[in-house]
Amino acid sequence: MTNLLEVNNLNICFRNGKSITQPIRNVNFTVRSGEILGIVGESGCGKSVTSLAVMGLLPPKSSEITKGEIIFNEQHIEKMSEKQLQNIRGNEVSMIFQEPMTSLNPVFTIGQQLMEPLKQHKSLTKVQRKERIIEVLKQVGIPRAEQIIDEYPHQLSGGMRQRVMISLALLCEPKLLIADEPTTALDVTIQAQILELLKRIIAETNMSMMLITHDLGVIAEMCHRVVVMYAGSVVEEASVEELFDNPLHPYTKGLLKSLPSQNERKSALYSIAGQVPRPNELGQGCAFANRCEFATERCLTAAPPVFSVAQHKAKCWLLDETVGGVFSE
Amino acid sequence: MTTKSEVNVVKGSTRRKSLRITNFFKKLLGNWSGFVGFVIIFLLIIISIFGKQIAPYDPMYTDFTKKLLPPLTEGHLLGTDQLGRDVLSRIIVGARVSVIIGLVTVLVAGTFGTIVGIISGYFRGWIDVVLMRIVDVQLSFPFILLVLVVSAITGTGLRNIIISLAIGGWVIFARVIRSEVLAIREKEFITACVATGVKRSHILFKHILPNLITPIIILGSLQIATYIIAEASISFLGFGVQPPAPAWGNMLSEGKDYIFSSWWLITFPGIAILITALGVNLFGDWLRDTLDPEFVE
Amino acid sequence: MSKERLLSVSGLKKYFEISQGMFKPKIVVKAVDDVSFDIYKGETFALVGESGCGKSTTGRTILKLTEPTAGEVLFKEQNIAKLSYETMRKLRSQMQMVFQDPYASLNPKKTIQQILMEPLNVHKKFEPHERLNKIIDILKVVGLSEAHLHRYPHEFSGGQRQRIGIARAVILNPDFIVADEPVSALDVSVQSQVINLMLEIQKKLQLTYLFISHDLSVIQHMTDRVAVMYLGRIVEIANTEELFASPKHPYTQALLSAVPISHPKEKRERIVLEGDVPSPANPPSGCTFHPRCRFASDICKQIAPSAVAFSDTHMATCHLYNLEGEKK
Amino acid sequence: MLDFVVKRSLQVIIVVFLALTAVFFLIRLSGDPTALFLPPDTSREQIEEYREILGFNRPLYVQYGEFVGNAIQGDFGQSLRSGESALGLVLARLPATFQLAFSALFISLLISIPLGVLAAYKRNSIFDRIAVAATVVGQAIPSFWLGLLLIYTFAVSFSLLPSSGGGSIVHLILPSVTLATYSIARFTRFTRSTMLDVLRKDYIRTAKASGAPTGSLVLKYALKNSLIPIITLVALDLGTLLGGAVVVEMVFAWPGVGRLLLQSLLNRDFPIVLAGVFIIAFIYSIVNFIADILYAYVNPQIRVK
Repeated sequence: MTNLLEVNNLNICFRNGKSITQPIRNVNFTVRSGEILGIVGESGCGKSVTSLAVMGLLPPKSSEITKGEIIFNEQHIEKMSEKQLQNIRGNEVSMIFQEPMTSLNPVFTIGQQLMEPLKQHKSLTKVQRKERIIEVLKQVGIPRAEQIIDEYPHQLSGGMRQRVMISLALLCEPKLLIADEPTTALDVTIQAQILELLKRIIAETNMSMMLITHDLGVIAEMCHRVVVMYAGSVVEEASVEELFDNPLHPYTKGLLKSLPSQNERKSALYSIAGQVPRPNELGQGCAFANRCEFATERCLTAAPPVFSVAQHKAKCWLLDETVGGVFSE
Repeated sequence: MTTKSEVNVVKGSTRRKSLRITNFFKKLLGNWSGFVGFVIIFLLIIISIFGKQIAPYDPMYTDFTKKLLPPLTEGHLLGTDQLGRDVLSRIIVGARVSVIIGLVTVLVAGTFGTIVGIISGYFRGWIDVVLMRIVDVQLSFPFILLVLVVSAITGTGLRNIIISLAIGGWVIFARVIRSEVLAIREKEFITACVATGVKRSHILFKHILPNLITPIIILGSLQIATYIIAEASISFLGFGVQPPAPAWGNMLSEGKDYIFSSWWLITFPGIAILITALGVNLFGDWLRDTLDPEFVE
Repeated sequence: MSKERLLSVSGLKKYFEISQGMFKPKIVVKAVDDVSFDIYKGETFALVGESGCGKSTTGRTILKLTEPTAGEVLFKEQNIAKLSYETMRKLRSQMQMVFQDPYASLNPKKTIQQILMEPLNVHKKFEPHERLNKIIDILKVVGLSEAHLHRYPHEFSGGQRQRIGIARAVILNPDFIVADEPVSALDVSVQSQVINLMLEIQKKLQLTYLFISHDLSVIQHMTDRVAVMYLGRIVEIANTEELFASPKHPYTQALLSAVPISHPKEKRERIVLEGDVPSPANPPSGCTFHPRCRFASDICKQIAPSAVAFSDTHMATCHLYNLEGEKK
Repeated sequence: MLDFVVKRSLQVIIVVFLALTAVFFLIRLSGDPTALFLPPDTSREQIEEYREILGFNRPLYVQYGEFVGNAIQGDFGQSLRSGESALGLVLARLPATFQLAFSALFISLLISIPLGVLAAYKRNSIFDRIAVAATVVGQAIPSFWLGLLLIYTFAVSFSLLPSSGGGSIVHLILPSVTLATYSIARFTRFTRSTMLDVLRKDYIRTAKASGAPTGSLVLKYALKNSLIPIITLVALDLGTLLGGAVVVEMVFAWPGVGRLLLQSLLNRDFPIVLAGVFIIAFIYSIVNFIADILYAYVNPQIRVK
């Protein structure tokens, strides 16, 4: 399988006035063609920032890629000009956002908004564009597609708007679809509809998907492989079965154990003590060390490297001793 | 145990208060325009208090032998007017009028408007409808024109000018404070108070009012400049402070008759108004940006 | 049932009127429409449903944070639905609330000490000189400390704020707490901490919870009985284990099947509901669920179903079982 | 829509009626106008005679009733000085005021919206900083003083433009620029901040993510969204503009309603004052009404409802 997207050693800095924070540190992962890669982590772990970086959508003045590379389809995203990025966005890489209620422009009709990427990237006649739009709207399961294109976003329900967002992303048949918490704002029955739809679309086309979520259930439901992020770095990467059956990093273990479904009813849930450190609280050692029940002296002083056990990677010193993981890089 | 914690309580609150004041100045020093505004206001207040002592000449002293002297002649830094009075001294002494007008009007209009806004927003119902209808009527009439009409009817003099400006100005406070009260009422922490069993009066005085202080301060500081300019305008038009008392507006009014010969008469009092309004606005903007960036007039 | 009844809701309705203009009739939104249930001492009773189903409004109406349009709420066998603000105010020391958004529900201008002191002052609980110690005690119970007394809400993380919200609710030692989505604004790892805290203080203070949530896995973990709501009505009530083991109402079945799996190898038959929840301003005729129901028949479009009991503890409102009953 | 028009028309009538009532009583309570325009040595009997003739000796409610009755028919009485119809005098001055106000509005919109958009687009650049500084100063300049400075510069020093009077385009330049300055500053500032707000919105990110070029993001998307609050502000500010027109008319001796109103105030010629108040309140209400319709037009969330 070839790699559609490679993120190598990515570091991103945010500037706020004089203070500089670094939310993304040494992030590595790949998305293979045709697969769904899940990125999971809690709020502030850097998963959304990473996805924006892949789109070249980081705020230009307050943020900077200080190190590393993002290679999409053999092109370096991080070196591209705004003009080049515009040609890729919505065309080869598309994105769906969390809030369907605010992600569509309230003063333009659905049709006008769906027209934009086609005008931008494809040379089609007006009639062809309209045909294509209706085709895609039907593909994402929108009834009355011919009428919907003349309606405004506020006339649609949340689930419908998210379908419109998906159709917007699919218009130009991208190679990679980035979905940033696509169902978090939706009700559980609507979430089921949307997840079903996304799964079907990925299966039908040769698209790859990067699914960003905080919900391990969504990961289990959708993904082939998973990257776990914590405090701005990747702590674990594995296939989805491997991750749920045999998590290596204590943070992943804790997350899985704290799910109510993994605990006996009415018993105290397993919980990870303490809180995620703020970016300015990060020291030399492992970012998870202050909450880790296995932390040793070494964890506090030195950041662990990546250890590999077959296809399974994790950043934890424990693997050095117990699993006998192979030190890589 | 008890005493120890009580000591802690006292210590804690005073420490926080002094911390807040130092923080305030730290933030102010970090912002160029806010700091400039603050310095202008500070100097203005000093000048308005000690004006008579600072002024090089008696602002009312007329000397026809020295009339219409251009700036920098015979010891008159900014020249003299048609009656030979020192322009600089008149500007310095005239500052007091602007400062008093600005501060007292904001106090009167702000207090009245805030009370109306709170009553309207808190009690709702028919009283809100009646009060807001009055506000609507008044807002259907330009502020400066209203002030002119009222001051033409009530007559001149500092007290009447303040009354006219306050009559024109209270509605803004009423409208803004009402919508703030409505917004705060809907906040979850007010529901939380009801759920705790807090008395209604207590909710109003201990929970809603403290959250109004910030918008009142911001709005008040931004309104002061409006009042100062309005006073200058009505004095210029002859409805405000009457000559020979020095005020920036009527200095310009008198000066405009000499526009062909003596440019300084129409220049310096205007610059004084400009700097004052600028200082107040800069400081007000800074206050808004620091205290509540979401605040809308 | 030998259990003691703490709260009884019957025929509760909350309608909101929306004005459309001078010449048009007002729209009536039936946020809560004829809801009845009992809550027993010491249990955790859950209201579950999707957004707009009226579960939060039910919770707030029970506490009289909004006035009910009709119906009775018996708290310790006293009808509180018609009480004046002042009489109700005094009763509030026995019934408290935990809110979803721990930041919005704490006054940003008050320190933690002031926030926690207020309920004690209002209800004149404990001697004045004891109150501060009581506050420090409760802070320790919820996992905070004396050092936090003089801080403001914005200085805390989401999980800590929710601890403060819980401390405020339990400091008066109430009997009954309405918890409106108390953990849904929190991250996974913090969520479990707060759930544990709630379970722990329930045991310690013998609390009764009305737990409102859309998160089925949390409900399954920590509640005793569940009522499922759809468009302002209760469609099914059962013991939690019973409900998750054998849901009866087609909506409950679809809702449970929509929950994402917890392990990639898990296989689940999914009932995907078509379309969206209709507007509560204009609910469908008959059974309000019929446009989305895979079993809907003609009768469902015309007549609203009545409750069918499957056991002492399990009932659902659906024609499906009425019809079967008739056939049998 | 019909509902809306009826409701708003009723509102206009109520507002204008209440404004007139308030001014009527203020004027009457402030004293008897008779004495003010008769020579100071007029005898008591003569004053009484005049009061009789003008009807000022009757009870206040009778006078008010009569005033309302006449006003409904469009009769605001005669000028106490010239004896001409008060409303007629005001209406005759109206075109001049409209000329001034609308050319000022035109100038300010023409300058401020592109300026605000550009400043927002080039946020934090030197251009932006200068624009923001200029708006801060522009909002602090008293218009009458700016008028004096312009007269001094263009009429006195260079003799390029006439300093006062009306009647031609050339006469219009200085007064309308003076009047426009405050609005330019205010609208520019508002356009800039609204644009910055809109550019931060999720739906702009969506458009960006589908490859929209920056130019169309700003001009096509964000500007249309910004127009809603901008129209609201402009409508609200028309009152300020009309008020400012009064002051500017005095500075430039522009023959408009404002100047007439002020002179009448100084002369205590109250029928004219009342007629002027009526016209200004009426126009202002109508303008707000139009703004609401425009607002509904650009905002589909209101239109479709």
